[in-house]
Amino acid sequence: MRNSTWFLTLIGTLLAISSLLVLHAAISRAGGGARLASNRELLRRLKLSDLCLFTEARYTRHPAMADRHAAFQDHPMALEHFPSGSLMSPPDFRREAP
Amino acid sequence: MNRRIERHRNILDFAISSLLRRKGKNLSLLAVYAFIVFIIASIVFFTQALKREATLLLEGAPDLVVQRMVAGRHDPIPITYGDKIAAIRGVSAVSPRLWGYYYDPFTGANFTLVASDDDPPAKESIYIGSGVARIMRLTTGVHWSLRGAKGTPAVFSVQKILPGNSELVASDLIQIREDDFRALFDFPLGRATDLAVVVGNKVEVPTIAAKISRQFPDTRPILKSEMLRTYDSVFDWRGGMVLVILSVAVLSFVLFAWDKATALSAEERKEIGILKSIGWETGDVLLLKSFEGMVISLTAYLVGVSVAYLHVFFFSASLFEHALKGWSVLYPRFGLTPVIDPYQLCVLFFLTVGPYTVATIVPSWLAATVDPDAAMRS
Amino acid sequence: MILHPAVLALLTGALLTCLMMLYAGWYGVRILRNWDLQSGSELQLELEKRTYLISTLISYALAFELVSLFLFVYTADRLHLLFTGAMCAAGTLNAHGFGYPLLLLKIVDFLLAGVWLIVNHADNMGHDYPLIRIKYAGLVAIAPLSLFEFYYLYRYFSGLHADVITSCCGSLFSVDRPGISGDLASLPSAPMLIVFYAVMTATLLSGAFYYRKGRGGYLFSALGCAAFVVGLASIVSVVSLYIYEIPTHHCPFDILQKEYGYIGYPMYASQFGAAVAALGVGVLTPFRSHGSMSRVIPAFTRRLTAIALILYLLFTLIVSYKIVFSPFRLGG
Amino acid sequence: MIELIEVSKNFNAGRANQFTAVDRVSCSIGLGEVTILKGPSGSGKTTLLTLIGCMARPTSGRILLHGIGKGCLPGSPVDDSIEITSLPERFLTGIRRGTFGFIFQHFNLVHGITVLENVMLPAYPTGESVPELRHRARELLELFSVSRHAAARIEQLSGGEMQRVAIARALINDPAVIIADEPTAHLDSKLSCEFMEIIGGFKGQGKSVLIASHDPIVYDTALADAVIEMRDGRIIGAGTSP
Repeated sequence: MRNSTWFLTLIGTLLAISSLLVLHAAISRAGGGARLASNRELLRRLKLSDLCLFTEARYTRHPAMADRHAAFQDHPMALEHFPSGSLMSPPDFRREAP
Repeated sequence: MNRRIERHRNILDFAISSLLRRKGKNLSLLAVYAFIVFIIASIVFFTQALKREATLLLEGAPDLVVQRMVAGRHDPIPITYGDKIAAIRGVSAVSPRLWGYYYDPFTGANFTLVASDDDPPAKESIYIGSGVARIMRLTTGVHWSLRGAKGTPAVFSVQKILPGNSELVASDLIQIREDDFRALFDFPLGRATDLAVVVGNKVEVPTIAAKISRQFPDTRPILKSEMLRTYDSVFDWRGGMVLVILSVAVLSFVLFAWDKATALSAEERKEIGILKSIGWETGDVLLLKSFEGMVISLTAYLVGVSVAYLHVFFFSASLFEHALKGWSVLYPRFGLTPVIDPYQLCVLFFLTVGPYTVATIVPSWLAATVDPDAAMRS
Repeated sequence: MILHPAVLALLTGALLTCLMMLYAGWYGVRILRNWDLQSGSELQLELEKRTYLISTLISYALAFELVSLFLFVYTADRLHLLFTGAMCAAGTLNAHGFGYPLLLLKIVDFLLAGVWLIVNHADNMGHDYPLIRIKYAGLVAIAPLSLFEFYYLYRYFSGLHADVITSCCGSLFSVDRPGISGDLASLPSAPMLIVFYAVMTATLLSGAFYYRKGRGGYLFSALGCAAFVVGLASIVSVVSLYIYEIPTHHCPFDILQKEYGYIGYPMYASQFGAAVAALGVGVLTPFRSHGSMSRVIPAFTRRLTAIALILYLLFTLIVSYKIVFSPFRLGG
Repeated sequence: MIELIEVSKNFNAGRANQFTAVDRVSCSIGLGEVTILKGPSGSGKTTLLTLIGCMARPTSGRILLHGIGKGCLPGSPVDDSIEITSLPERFLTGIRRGTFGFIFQHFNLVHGITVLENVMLPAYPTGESVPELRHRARELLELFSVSRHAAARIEQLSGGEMQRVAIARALINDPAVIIADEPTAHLDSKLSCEFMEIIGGFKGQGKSVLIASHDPIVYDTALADAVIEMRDGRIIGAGTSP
C-alpha cells in the first residue's frame, strides 16, 4: 500500500474517532437532560444561587455571593491560602443605584 | 488537475517515508506534541463543560438575591424588607432564604445548611447531600448530632440522602426545617439570610434592582445574570490562566520543534541535496517539508484531542482535577455532560498547530534552498 | 482583559501573522533595493531564494487571517454573555471602541493578502519575474497593517471588561440610530433588494462577457467590488430580515449561529472568495501586456473570473433561496 | 545544440576566498553526440556541467539551448531557442527535469528506501501516476539487469549495481541529454568498460551524452564525438576524438 493511502486511512480513522466523540457528546447531552432537569428543580426548590464546586472556603463555595471582605482577601497582595481562591476573585463590580 | 493531485500524493508518499526513516526523532516529537495538545484540550474541554453546566443549571436560580450590608458586611436581612420589595411593580414573588455554614471539627469539612419550606424534612430530620453522607459515613435513618450555637448538641435523623447525580449542586448540602435552623443557630426571628426575588418580566430585572437599592440603601441586589457572568468568567479565567501558564510549555515545545527542524542532520541535508539535483524544485521540497509538518501536527492534534476527551469525560479529568477544582476536605464528585463543538476544536487547532507550523516555516525553507549542485560537489 | 482560550488563540494567531508579515516585509524592502535579474551574483541568487520564503509566509498569514476572521466574529458572539445588554457579536464589538475598526481592518487585511497571493501566483508563472517590483512594493505597503491589526486586537481584548453596559443588536441596528451600522440598516429594504439584484446581475453579465471576450476586465473588477459592498449591505438591511423572520432584526452576525443552520458561513465565505478573485482581475489587468505576462494573464484572469462568477452565483442563489422560502414578507 | 557564450562562474564574490571556477568559456555541444570534458580535478569541469545542466546560474555570460527543452516555458513558441541564464529557478528545474538526466560521481542515491523508489524519485514532482511510473522504472531496471534488486535497499547493493540504478534513475524522465560527472571514478576497469557500453547504447538511441572525466577509459573511447579539454576554468583544447 502506498504511504499516502496508509496515512490518509490513519487520519480518516482518527477523524472518525473524533466524530464519534462529537456524537457521543451529543447523545449524552440528550441523555443528561433528566439529570439536568432534576438538578435544576433542586436548585429552584432550595433557591440556590451557586454550584457546589469548591468547598474549601466559604467564599469559594458561593462565588456569586462572595464578598471582597472574606477571609484572606483583605489585603490586595494577600497570598491566598486556597488554590481556587488564588485563581478566582469575586466579581469586582456590583450594581449601584443610578 | 489530476496531475496536480498526483504530485501532492507522490510528495506526501515521500514525506511519510522520510519521516519513517527517522523514527526515533519523529516519534519523540509526535509524543511531546500530542501530550501538549492533550493537556490544553483537557483544560478547554473541562472548563467549557463546567461553564455550560453552570449556565444551564443556574437558569433555575432566583432572578435576584437581595442581601443586607451592615458596615460593609453581610448581615441577616429583616423579612419586612421583603414585603416592601414585593410591592414594587413587576416583582412577582419574594421569599426569604435561610442558609449558612456548619463546620464539622472532626472531619474539618464545611457543610452548607439550607432551610426551605418547599418539601421540608420532618421535625428534627434532615436531608443530606451525598458528599456529606460519604464523608460522615451516614445512611438513612441514622442519627447525627450537630453542635448548636449555644453549645448544646442537637440530634437529627437522616431522612433522605439526595441522589448522587445531584452532587454538582448539592454535594455538601444539609436541608433542614426552618424552625430547626433557627433553633440550631439561634437565628433571630423576623430575619433571613437574604431574600430571593422572582421577577415576572426578565427584561425588568435591572430596573427593579436599581429600585431596590434606591429604596433600601443598605442592601445589595445580585442579579442572576451577574451570577451567570461570574461563573462564565471564572471558568474562562481559570482555563485561560492555566493556558497562560502552559504557554511556557507550548513555547518550549515550539523551540524544541524549531530545533529539531533546523538541526538537519548531515544525512538529511545530503538527501535534500540529492532531491534537488535530480529535479526537485524548491517548491517541491517546501511542499515535502510542510507535508512532514502536517503529518506530525495533524496526527498529534487528533490523537491529543481524542485522548483529552476520554480523559475529561470518561475519567473525570483525574490527572489535574485538583489543580482545576481546588482542594478541600469534601470533593464533590460530578460527571460532566460532554461538550465538544467545532468552535472549540478550531480554537484548539489555532492554539496548538499554529505556533508549530510557523516555527517550521523558516527551517523548511532553509532546507529547501540547498543548492542543487551541492550534491555534485561533495 | 478576558482570558478566554479563544482570545488567547486569536492573540497568538495575530502575533504570529504579524511576525510573519513583518519578516516578509523586511525582505520585501531588500528585494526592492537589490533586485537585478540579469545578474547571477550571489546576492541575487539569495534574494531569489528569499522569494520562496516570502510567498510561503504570506500564504500561511492569509490562511491565519481567514480562519481568525471567522474565529474572531464567533468569539465576539460567545463573549456577549459577559456584557449586560449584549445579545450577540454586535454588542461585544460595540463594547470597546476598537471593536468595529478591528473587524474592518481584518476584512481589509484578508482581501489585500488574497490579492497579493493572486499577483504572486501570476508572477510565478512568468519566467522573467515581470511583476516583482510591484509585488514587493505592495507587500511593503500591506505588511504594517498586520502590526496595526495585532495592536488593535490587543487593545480591544485588553480593553474589554465584563459588565460594561452595551447596546444590543436591537438598538445598535435600529433604524433611527446614527453611525455606520445604523446607516446600513436604515437603507430601505425594498429598494436595497432591487439594487442587490441589479448589481449582482450586472456583475454576472460583465463577468461572463469578460470570460468569453477577454475585454472589460476593469468593469468586471469594479462591479465585483461593488457587489461585495452591496452584498454586505444587503445582508444587514434586507437579507437578515428574511432569515430571522423578524422585521426589525438586522444583525449580520446571528446568521453565523447554529439556530440559523450556520447559513452565514457559506454566505460570507463565497462573498469573500469572490471579492478576492474579482479584485485580483482588476489588479492584474493593467499588466496584461507586460513581458511574459501577456501569455499568462489572460488565461489566469479568466480563471479568476470564472471562480468569482461561480462564487457570486452561489451567494445569490443562497440569498434567493432564503428570500423565496422564508415565510417573511417585506411590508407584510 | 547547446551554445555557451562567454560563460563565467565566480564563488564567494567580494570575499577573500573568491575564486573563478569557470572563466569566460565559449563552446557548443552538438545534439546526438558524445562529448567528453577532460581535465584534472579542479579544472572547472563539474561547475561547467552544473551550468549546462541548469543546476546553477552563471555569474555572467549566456547559455542557449537550441532544439531541446521545448515547451518548458509556458506559452513560448516551440521552435524557439531558450536562453537559460536568467530564468528563475522553477523554470530551470522544469527544463532540467525534462531535458537532462544526471549520473553523479557518488551515485547520489537515497539510502533507506528501495531501489525502485530511488529510480522513481525524479518523477514524483511531475505528478505522473504511480502505477505508470512504477512500470517504467521496472522496465529500466530490467534493461540494466538489476530488476532482481528492485525491492532491496540501496545500501545492500554493490558499487556496479548502484551505478546501474543511478543510470536507470537518470533515464526515468526520458531526457534528451545525459550528463555524467566522473562516472567511472568508483568503478574498476571491467565495470568502467561496461559503463561505456551503456553509453554507446544511448548514442545509438540518438541521445546526447556529456561526460566529465579524467579517466582514459572514458576520454580515449571511440564513442566520443568531441573532446573538450579544460584547465583552470578555461578551455585549452577542443577537438574530435582520434
